[in-house]
Amino acid sequence: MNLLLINVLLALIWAAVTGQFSFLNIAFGFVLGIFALSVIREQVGSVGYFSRARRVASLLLLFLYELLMSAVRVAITVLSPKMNLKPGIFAYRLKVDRDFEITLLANLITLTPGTLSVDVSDDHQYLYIHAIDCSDPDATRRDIAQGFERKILEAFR
Amino acid sequence: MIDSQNILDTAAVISLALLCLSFALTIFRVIRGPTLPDRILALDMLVATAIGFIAIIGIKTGFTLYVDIAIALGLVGFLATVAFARFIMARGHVREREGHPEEYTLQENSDG
Amino acid sequence: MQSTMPSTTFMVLLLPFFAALFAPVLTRLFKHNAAWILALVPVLMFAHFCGFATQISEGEVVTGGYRWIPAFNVNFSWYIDGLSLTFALLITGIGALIVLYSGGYLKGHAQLGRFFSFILMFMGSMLGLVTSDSFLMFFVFWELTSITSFLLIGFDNKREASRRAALQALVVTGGGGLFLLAGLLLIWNVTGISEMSLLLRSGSGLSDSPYYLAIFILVLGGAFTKSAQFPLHFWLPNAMEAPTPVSAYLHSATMVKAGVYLLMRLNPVLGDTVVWQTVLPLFGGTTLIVGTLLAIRQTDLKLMLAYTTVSSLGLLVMLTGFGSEKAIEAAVLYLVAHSMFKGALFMVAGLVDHGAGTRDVRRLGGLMAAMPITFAAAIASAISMAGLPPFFGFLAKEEIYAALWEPGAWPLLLTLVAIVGNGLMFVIGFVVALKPFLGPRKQALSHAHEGPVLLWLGPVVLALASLGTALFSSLTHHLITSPMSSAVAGTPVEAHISLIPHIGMPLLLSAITVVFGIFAYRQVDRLRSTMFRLLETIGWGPDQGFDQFIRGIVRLSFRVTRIIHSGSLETYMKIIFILVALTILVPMVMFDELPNLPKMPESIVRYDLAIMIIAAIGLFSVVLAKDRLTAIVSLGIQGFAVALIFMLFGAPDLSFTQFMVETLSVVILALVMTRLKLTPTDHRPLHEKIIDIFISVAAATAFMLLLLKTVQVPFDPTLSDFFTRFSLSIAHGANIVNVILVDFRGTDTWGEIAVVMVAGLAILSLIRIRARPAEKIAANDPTDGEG
Amino acid sequence: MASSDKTNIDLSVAMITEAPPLADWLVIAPLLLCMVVGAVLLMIRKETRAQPIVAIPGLVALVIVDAALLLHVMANGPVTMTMGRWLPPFGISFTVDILGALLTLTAGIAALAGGIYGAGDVNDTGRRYGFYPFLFLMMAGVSGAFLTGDIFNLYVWFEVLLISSFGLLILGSERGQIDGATKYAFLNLVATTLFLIATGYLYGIMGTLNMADIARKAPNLTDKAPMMTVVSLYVLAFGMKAAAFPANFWLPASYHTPRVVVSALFAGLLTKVGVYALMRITLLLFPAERDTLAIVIAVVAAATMLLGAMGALAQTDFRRLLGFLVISGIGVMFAGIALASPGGVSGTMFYAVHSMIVMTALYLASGMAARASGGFSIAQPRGLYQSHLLLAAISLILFFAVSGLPPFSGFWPKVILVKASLDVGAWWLAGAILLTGFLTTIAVGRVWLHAYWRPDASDTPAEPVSLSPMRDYLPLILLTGLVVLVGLFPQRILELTQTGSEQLLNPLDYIRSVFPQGEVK
Amino acid sequence: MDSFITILVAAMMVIGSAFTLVAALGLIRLPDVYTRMHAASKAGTLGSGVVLIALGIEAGDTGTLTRALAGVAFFLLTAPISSHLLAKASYAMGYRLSDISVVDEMPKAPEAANTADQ
Amino acid sequence: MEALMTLLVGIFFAIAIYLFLSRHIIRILLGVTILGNAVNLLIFTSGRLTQEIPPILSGNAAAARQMVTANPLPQALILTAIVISFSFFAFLLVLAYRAYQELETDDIEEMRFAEPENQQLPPLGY
Amino acid sequence: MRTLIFRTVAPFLSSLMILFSVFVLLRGHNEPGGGFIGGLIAASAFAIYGIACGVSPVRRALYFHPMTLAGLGLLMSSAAGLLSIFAGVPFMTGLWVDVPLFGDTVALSTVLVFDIGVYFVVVGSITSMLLALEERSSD
Ligand code: NA
Ligand code: NA
Repeated sequence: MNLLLINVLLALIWAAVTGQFSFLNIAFGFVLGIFALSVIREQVGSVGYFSRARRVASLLLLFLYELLMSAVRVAITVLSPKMNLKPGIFAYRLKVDRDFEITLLANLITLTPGTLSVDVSDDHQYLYIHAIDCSDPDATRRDIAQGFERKILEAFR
Repeated sequence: MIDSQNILDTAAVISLALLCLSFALTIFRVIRGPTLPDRILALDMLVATAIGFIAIIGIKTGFTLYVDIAIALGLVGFLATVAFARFIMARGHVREREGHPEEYTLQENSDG
Repeated sequence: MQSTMPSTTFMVLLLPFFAALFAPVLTRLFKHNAAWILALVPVLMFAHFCGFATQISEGEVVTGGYRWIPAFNVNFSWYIDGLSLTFALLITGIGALIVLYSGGYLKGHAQLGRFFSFILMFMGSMLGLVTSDSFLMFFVFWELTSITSFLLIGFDNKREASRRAALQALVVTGGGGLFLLAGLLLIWNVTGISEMSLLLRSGSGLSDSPYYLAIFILVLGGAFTKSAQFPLHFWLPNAMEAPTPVSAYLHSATMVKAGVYLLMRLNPVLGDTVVWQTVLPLFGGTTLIVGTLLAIRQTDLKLMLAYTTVSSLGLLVMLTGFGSEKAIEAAVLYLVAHSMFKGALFMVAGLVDHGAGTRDVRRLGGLMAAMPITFAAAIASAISMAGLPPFFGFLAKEEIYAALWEPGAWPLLLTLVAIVGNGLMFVIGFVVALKPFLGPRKQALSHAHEGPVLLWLGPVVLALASLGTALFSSLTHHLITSPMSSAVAGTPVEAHISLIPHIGMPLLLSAITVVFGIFAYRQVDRLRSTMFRLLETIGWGPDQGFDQFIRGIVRLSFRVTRIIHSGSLETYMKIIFILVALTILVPMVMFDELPNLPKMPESIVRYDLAIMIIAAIGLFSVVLAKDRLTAIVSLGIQGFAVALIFMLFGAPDLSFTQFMVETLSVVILALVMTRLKLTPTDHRPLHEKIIDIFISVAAATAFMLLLLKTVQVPFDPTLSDFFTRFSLSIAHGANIVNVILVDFRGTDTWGEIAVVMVAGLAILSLIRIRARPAEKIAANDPTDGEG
Repeated sequence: MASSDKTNIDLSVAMITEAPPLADWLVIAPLLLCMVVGAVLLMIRKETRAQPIVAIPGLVALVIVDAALLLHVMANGPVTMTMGRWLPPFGISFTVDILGALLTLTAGIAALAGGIYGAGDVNDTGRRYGFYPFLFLMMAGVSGAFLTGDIFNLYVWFEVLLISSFGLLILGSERGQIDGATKYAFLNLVATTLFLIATGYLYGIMGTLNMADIARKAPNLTDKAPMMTVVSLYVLAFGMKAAAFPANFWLPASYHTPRVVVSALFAGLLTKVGVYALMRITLLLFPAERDTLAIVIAVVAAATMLLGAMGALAQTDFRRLLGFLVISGIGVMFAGIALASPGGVSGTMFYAVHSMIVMTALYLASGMAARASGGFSIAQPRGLYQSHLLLAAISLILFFAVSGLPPFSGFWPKVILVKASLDVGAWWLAGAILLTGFLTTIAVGRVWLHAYWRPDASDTPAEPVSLSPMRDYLPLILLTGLVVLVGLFPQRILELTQTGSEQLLNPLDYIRSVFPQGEVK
Repeated sequence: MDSFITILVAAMMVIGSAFTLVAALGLIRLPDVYTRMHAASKAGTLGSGVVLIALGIEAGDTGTLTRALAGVAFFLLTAPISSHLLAKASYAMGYRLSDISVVDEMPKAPEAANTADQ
Repeated sequence: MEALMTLLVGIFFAIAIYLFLSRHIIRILLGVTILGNAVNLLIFTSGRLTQEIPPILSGNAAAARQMVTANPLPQALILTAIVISFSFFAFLLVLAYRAYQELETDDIEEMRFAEPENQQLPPLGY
Repeated sequence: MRTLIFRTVAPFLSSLMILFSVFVLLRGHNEPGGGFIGGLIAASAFAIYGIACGVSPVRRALYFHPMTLAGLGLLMSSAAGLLSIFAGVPFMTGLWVDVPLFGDTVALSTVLVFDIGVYFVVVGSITSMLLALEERSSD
């Protein structure tokens, strides 16, 4: 079932990429999708949360907002004549525990300028985050927990 | 009516100038280092800049087919960075000294 | 190409080679008695050639042949005149005796069959040599005699001396052969003739040709090596390492006379010049004297005989070079006589060795009773050798003196040489024939015994032949001597000499020779020790010279090769790029192909210039990078810059591919680097770097100038116009580059993917195949072992 | 996907309208066969037992196809097929004349011998990691190089054979192999790169890549075109590929390192492709430039043959010695190119055929000798004459053949070349050829003395190894038989090479075969 | 409409390029590889992403635009991965944080402990 | 432009050749890549340069069909050459890696197994 | 490099890249791309998959040894060239067929088959090489 979804998704992506939404092309994209997925069949175990499109969209919006804001922040930092940096790495205790969710969270954190996921602890309990401004790690932790992590839990649980 | 080509050309010239400057700075980082990760990062950045460059050229010349090259470049840029990260990992622990080329300890590491 | 019976002659010429193929089988079946069967081959051939005797004695020649290599104007053709016939009869006649003798001599030898093969092949080669008409066929057989004699001399391959002698013979005669080949080809070039018969008939003015001297030297190079003229004589005595039948056959009766045959054959066209008549007697006479002196020194029967062979060859060359009709007649007579007595004496030496177990003359004596037949044959041959009646040698000697006794200092000198030489040969003949047999029997020789019939048949027959030919000299002259002399002289010559001596100068000279000989015979031991001491004092001879030559040429080659092929890739690369620079710059300058100075572009403030600068920065940082990792990353910079350049100049496909390839290159570099424990970079001394910089800048400048010149030539866009025109309309593709790749020039791509595929496989096998156990490799591998 | 823009267009302005006779497919058949069989062998590479079962019939088929092609060319003159139906010079033409066909056939025979020998010599690992695919792809490269009529396509086939040779060279991964392969690879890479560079210049100057097109346009080039320089560059590139002095370092550094069968194939095939290309470029395409360079080529020829023979004299290792003999032979072939007379060129072609066969056979023989007695060093006496008579006999024939002694295959081309040299008064070149023969005789004579005649004096003589009559001796006998046969009956080959040299020296037939209507615009 | 698109495209071009330049500046000015990563792999990606979308808009056909968007999505997908890998690898192999760093809660490999700054 | 490009090609060649002359295989390998680029640029320049008009006859480029497009043939040739040189580069790289493993050096002066430094003089006897 | 984050994302990235590679392959005749570039992208995809998840999953996913794919590719390309013998035209002549399918037409051609062959060769060879390098001294 999940595979089918992904497959359809791939077919649509194909159509989008080729810019030709004819039936034939989508069908062809579907076949290609089978091919592409068959390559990774082992890794595709349980991925199927497509129904929560709305919450995903909300997550996306948050992400885009954060992305833009932080980009500007970093730009200002870089452009300011005297950079007042307090960088550092702090550990973040994860609430999410599925691989997919951890990955998504880590990536979102990374994509947001100012923070960068360095590693996940071996027991998947902690995410180590490098922040360009580490003057108040707890505040950052709170932001993440209230922001991305909560949204992820909403979207995929 | 605005002369759209004129605007685009001006924007392109400005953009290309900015990008060339970016190129220069990035290359400085590649050459200067000082550490290998710095260089790799700079190379990654170089790829990103090149993508922008290609896109600008695409707009400037009207050949939108360049978009595919840009995509492919993003793809392989990723690949290069992954490979280099793997290389750093595989090469083993490093003891770094300011202003000196890197020295490698003999001990081996496994990645995880 | 008309002839009486070409096909029979052809088959006769090939017969020994076929026989050689079957000899081992026959020998396995019949042991040494196969000799009786195999001897039929030369007997048959002898009979065949006898059939020509009357015809040729009437002044005719027998020719025939087949077209062999018409494209190169080479025929398999034979030309039989008096000269060839005599040789053919000697080769086949003595050959038959030798085959029988071999059967006896090598009885029980494990490789007797092989020996028969070799000797039959040798016989065939020699026969081919003397009957060949076309130059190249002659040369083929000439070289074949060298090859077969190489095998025969080295027959006893386990002994170093044999091997050395074989190589020596091959090197000397083979080397001479190359001179001969050049000479023959030069004659061909000068006259346009490539056949003996035509050459002899043409009366061509070869001796007036500006190339005469070159031809003369080249031909002599062949003849003198083959016929062991001083100072190239040394290989012949060494060839005595071969089994005695070989010595008897090759080194007396036949092969060594190939050189003489050559001189005699070409005498009509090359002779009769001052050079010819000076050089030949000079070398011949020297060889005669040196040969006899060296022979005196020997104690081994075979070696003594071998050195006298050298001197006999010298005598023959001297006579041939002397050039007068009588001299030629004398040479012919002596050649025939020598073949008989020397063949016999060698076989006698073998018999003595066989019967008594040694050939050392100092340890031999008193064998007469034990080996009466051998003794008889020996004494008869020795008498012939000494030039005494009633054997054929006498006739020869008389004729020699008759020929040489002419007014003038030069003939007088040669006469003296002949007397000394003959006298000493007289001595050796009798030493060989008398010393082992007379006197008290040495204790060690108590078991000596006469050999079997296979062994003594040969010498006996030859001795009888020596007697018979002398007794029936007019018949001999009619059938053999006169036709041969005519052939050599190029004009009809009649020989008359017989056993009945004419009182005159020749007889007197003979008498002087005999007296000198007897005197010398009595002093032979003193002579020997004198010679011995003399040679000790000199301490060097061409024989050692040969060793020095081989060692020298090997050492020289070794040094030269080590300099050129130093094994250093760095040096190789340096040389290659210096060559590159020279290859481009020298013709450019020499043929005025330098480019014009380029015009400065109007506006150079462009972003493409920026990209070029980036490329250049990337390049320099590759070189200057302090460690190789930086270099690799810098490599990425120049690669991306190139891709951008391609894009800026309208090559998106190239750009696309370059990006991919450049990245993958860097990826693979990184993947491989993980497996290498790197040592820091290039720490060569400055001067080496400066040299490298110089070379690279020179080569790069060369490429650059040529490129500049190339773009200054007007361009012919036909191909690209065509592709642009038909890409969409016929090949259905809008991307012209891709259409070229898969359609217009798809065959290139076909080959290209073959490269990719093979590279993949080659890399796989490189990584997978391990010559050594894995743990050694693991030490270099710092990363995980999973996968 | 495909464009649907298909307006009606007169095809005849762009394409060949008449169908090629089926026989013309012979032009591409050797190449096609090699590529297909090579690909199949690669796909079944893990079926190590099936490899020779597929490969050897494939090689036999290759020889048959090559022979058919040669007969076709002999009957019809140069044959052309332009790929993709595009008019030449736009499509890639394969143009086969006698030179190409004859060398292809000879190469096929050498490959067949190697293929059979490999069945016994190459172990499972070697088969698994591609001995036969490499062999077939190398043959594809060789055949493609001999058959193509397009200079860039020639470059591609050069690369195919080069990379395949890399694969063969490292099949075993021993120290010496890796070291040899390194030098071989880098130096050859430089050589092919020079070829590519020269071709780039050539395209920039002439705007065409088709050889026939080049041949017909070359005489009309303006004086401004830097053709002398470009042709010199070609001579350097091909001289290097052919292992001519002073650019031949790669050969002695590598030929003795791989498996014997690989050395044998290399000796037979690789350098000859360089010689072929040089002949093609200098004789057919740029005769005027060649005339100017003749003296340089002649000096290179003399130096190569003499130094090669000297190199052979200096060796202790039988196989290294053979490598130098390969070089020496190259020098002899260069002599004919320098002379560029009908005799000289036919002599070179003949010598190339001889050298391909005899050098392959010699390497195989050296391998068998080493297997029979445990090593390649001639400093260790090994008494092969006693223990392996047949092998010794064959070796001796090959020794004489390589020295240019009659009545074996090496004799005739040498005589022809000496005569051709004398014809133009180049006595020194003739002398060099003869002296080379002399030195070679000494070199191989010494091998014979030390490795064959000299008895094994060691206390524990090597266990006599029995050599298989089929897998080991068959290829050797096949090649040696040819050596003898060609030596005894050189007429057919000589006729061929003479016609071939006429075709090279008068390119009209070649050009006509590509452009039957004459000038095409 | 056309002119709006033109201006939009022009603006995006300049903004994107400017972002890239900022990233490059960051690459130069920031003190260690970890902080530089913040600038390079995000501001850089964002910059080129904006320009790429500009190209998609300028092209005026959906195919190109979707491709441009897909491309940007792809960058956004890969950029965090490469940063993560690079950072992790650097840290694990002992490339230390710059001296001005205020906190490091990352567990250290034994060899790294003595060199990495607290 | 061609003159400038020629100069760039010259720099490429100079650097490539300089690297080829090094003692370390890795440096030579870098030279191989650069040489490949040098040759490609050479062929590209040799086929003459045109600015920015790709030889593609569809899409937006169709408008430019009347203009002189860049010469497509050298591009195709270079593509083939790139692919080939990439294959060779990959092979050589792995070869260097194996050489390093087997011979325990990447210094070509120390790689003397095929042609050892102390070569033996061949036997001088018979 | 088998980190959680990378391992989770890599399969999707890889399949996306493979998709893209086919896209590039198929449009190559009309726009930049083609078998070679497509093949390189696909090989990069397998490389990423291999680096992230280990080599054996990739090998299992491919089922055939990559070199076998390469051989198949060469075979396909050769066959595409050889097909023209049946049309009586020289080797490697492009043959085009319009196949009607669901009301649309698809232009199939030997040229396309040839390019797909190129794709397979490149995918096979480069993947084989990358995988062999990635996995250790095993085998
Ligand atoms: Na490259
Ligand atoms: Na391609």
